[in-house]
Amino acid sequence: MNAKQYIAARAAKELKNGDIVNLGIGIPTLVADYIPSDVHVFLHSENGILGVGPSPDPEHIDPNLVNAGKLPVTVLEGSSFFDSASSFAMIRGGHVSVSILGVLQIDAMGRIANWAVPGKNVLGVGGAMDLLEGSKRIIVTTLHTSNQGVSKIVKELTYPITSERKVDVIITDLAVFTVKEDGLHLLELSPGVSLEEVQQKTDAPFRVAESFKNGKEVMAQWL
Amino acid sequence: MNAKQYIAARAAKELKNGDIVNLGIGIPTLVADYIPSDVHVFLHSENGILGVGPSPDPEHIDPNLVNAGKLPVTVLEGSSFFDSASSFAMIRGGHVSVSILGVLQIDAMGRIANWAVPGKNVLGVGGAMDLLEGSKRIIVTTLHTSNQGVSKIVKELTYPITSERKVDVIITDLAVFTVKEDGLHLLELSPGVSLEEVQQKTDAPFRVAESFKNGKEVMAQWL
Amino acid sequence: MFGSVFYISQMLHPQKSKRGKGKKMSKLITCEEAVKKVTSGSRIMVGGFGLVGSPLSLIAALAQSEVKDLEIISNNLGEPGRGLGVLVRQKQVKKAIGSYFTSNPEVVKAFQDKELEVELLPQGTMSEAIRAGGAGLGGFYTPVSVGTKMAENKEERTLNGKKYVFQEPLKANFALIKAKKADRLGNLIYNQSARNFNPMMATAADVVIAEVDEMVEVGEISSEEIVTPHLYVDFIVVKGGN
Amino acid sequence: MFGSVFYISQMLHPQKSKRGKGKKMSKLITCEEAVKKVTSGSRIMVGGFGLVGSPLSLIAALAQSEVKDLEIISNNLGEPGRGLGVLVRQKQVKKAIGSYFTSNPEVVKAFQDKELEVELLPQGTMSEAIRAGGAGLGGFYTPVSVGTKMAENKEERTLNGKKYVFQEPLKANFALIKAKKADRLGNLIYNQSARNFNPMMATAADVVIAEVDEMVEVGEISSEEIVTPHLYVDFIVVKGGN
Repeated sequence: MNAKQYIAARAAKELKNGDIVNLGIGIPTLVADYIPSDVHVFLHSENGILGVGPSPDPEHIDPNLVNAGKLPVTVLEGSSFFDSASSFAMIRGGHVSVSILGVLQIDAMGRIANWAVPGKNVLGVGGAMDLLEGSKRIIVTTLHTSNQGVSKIVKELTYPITSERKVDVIITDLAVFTVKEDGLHLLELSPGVSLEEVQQKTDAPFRVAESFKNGKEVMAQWL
Repeated sequence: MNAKQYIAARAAKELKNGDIVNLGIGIPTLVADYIPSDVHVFLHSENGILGVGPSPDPEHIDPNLVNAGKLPVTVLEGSSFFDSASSFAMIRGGHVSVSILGVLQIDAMGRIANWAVPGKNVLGVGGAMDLLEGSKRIIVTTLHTSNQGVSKIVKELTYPITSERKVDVIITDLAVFTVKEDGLHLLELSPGVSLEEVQQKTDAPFRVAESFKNGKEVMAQWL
Repeated sequence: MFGSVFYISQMLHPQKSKRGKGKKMSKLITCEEAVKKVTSGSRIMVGGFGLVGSPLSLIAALAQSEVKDLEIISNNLGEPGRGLGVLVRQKQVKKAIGSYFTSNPEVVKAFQDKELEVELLPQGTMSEAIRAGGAGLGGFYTPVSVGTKMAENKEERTLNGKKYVFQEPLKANFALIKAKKADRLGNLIYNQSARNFNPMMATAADVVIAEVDEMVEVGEISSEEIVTPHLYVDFIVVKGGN
Repeated sequence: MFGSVFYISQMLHPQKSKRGKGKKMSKLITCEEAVKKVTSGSRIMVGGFGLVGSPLSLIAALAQSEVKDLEIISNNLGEPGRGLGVLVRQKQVKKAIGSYFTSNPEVVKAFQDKELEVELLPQGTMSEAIRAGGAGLGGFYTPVSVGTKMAENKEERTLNGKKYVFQEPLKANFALIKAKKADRLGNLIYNQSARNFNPMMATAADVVIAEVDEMVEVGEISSEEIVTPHLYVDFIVVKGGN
């Protein structure tokens, strides 16, 4: 299991029976593979599907059936199709239980940047702002640092903000944080990761939650 | 043919092939019976039907199929059902070609009152304002005077106004008016009606249209 | 493997969860159970255009209950002694928001006797306000009612040369709606002109209870014909069911 | 008698009118005829999420035509040399309004070269603005994009303690949409996720041209399953049809 797969598996543990779940592109897409077999969720795709199923075999691809990443999908029994206005009415109206999103940066208050890069022309926003604004719960999945080792959890965003709304949970390869009124609270270390390593690789200040679990305790949960 | 039937028949002559038509309660409902056999229109009902058909025989009444007057109807081939928000989106968005409405009063500028009576509690408005605001064309059908002989076409409304929007055509048992920037223009007299009678029974000032037709000329058109 | 993104046979025969998270997902309850969820003082949307598309079994159960001081959002208030008219007669309704109450003379009388508050909206403004409530909007501008009594206490604004009035969204604690069929997940289809306000109301309340003529298996309503996706429906009662 | 409120056999075999008003009501035309209606400088809504649900035959016909200076409202601008990407490559597009253009590098280049103006909207705001355009609204308040670059030139307003931004409706001269089936009246149904922006665009343009995979007789699409009622559709072309 690589770092991204670990993040996806950990995020999957956040899902509850009956949740309506929207998965972003990247690590979030992997989450579908790790949902526990006794937890039944419904995948929403903002281009107008409730009840997305697994990817089709190459010979069963239907060009009229894609997810929000424009990749071919299938649908499960009980699924429904609707237009984009209805789909975003669902999202904005708070009818999606959980969105799992990728990010470029997270600030000390739990606000994120995930749609544009400074200095580049802004020619795409898609549904990022809608999902972040409207979903009941937001889980962010990301590698803790960039390829260059730069922390993605920063004091202040240097990338354009996606929404003033704070996310609820941040899951990285190194740690899990919850976001409260006063900022980030470290909830868990990943197995084999020390508090010092997380402190060193996290630019933003954070508190250690009362219910904090170290890597060993987290490992025990996986077994 | 009584006065109301005459008005309905005259209003029906205003309809064109392909028109999407909403018929109000009262005289407007009668219009359906007089649409020329070579003019094909589609009846819209604001409770969510496009393609209303004739009233059913008593033994074929379906309790789930009523028009905006809550009377049992049928639907024709090619009809569709939609929710109230979609139905009023159609109306407000200008997708209904013609609404034929009853009125309580019409003023000298062609504005109407048709939803409330002064001094009474206002406990109902329904779709009157939506239809008047949104329909591309508004035809008003009414008896020229009340049972007490009081003109329904008045200098100024004493009943609460339904919309600032002026109607397009006024059809009474005595005459037909069109509404222009500068007010009412008398277009036709009904067979057997004199200009003097209309002048006497119309409180609001009006002009005589250039294309004015007297009762004899109108009679010829019916034959 | 694709995790267990909803797989139908599992849901219909829920297994005991290894981690205690599993719960039976059936939304089917009785009218009695449904009505027990409603507390006095609640704001309730009730579907229907007159009695057509109105959840009559749920309303009958409400009439059997002790709940009162209700704020009802519905196009009409039934007829004397029928549909919502029963709740009016039993003085269970404190306030009504809708478009046309004149058809029930008992509503007119209750209003005159100051037993019932009334807030009137043009029918299109009302249906759009409910949609806006369900769609998470802060309000909208409609040209309907500009310059009339209905706009007296509303903000007027000129946009691109045309006058509009501002309308706030409508939301509620409960929505009692009527559909033709539900599948076991809660996907709904309606019956002809009985659709009316029901699909919007399904989106705009904290708890949505759908009364249906018939409950069918998942898959019997096709993905393309579903009007209300199941995520909007919390509970289902079968018409006349106890 | 019920007058001749639309009676299907009459429409399919239109009679000569006694009063000269009768006209053949068929909406079926060729792609070539459809595109001839579009003039340079027009504002055109084009359905589709990427290429899915995009009216590719109509776009191909546009690419064969001389029209230019188009203002396109569409979620994306196709891919390089595919769908709307062809119109971009041929410099027929002056301005694009949509939510995600990054997937076509030629759009990025045209923007950098100042050959193409771009107006970006969050996807939900865009789809809602199109719906508002078709529904005759003056605009609406959405919480989406508050405090971001996307809201920089927009009115912000606090309503019931929450911040919103104002969004104007979107309308167009033409809508080119894609559906699965049309009946001869113009009633439409769509194909799975190819529905996307098409139903809203059908409501928000002066002239609506629907490209369909198949044309069927009236009655073959049931009244309950129709997604776009025929009053929204002016012309129909059959995919690949000339």
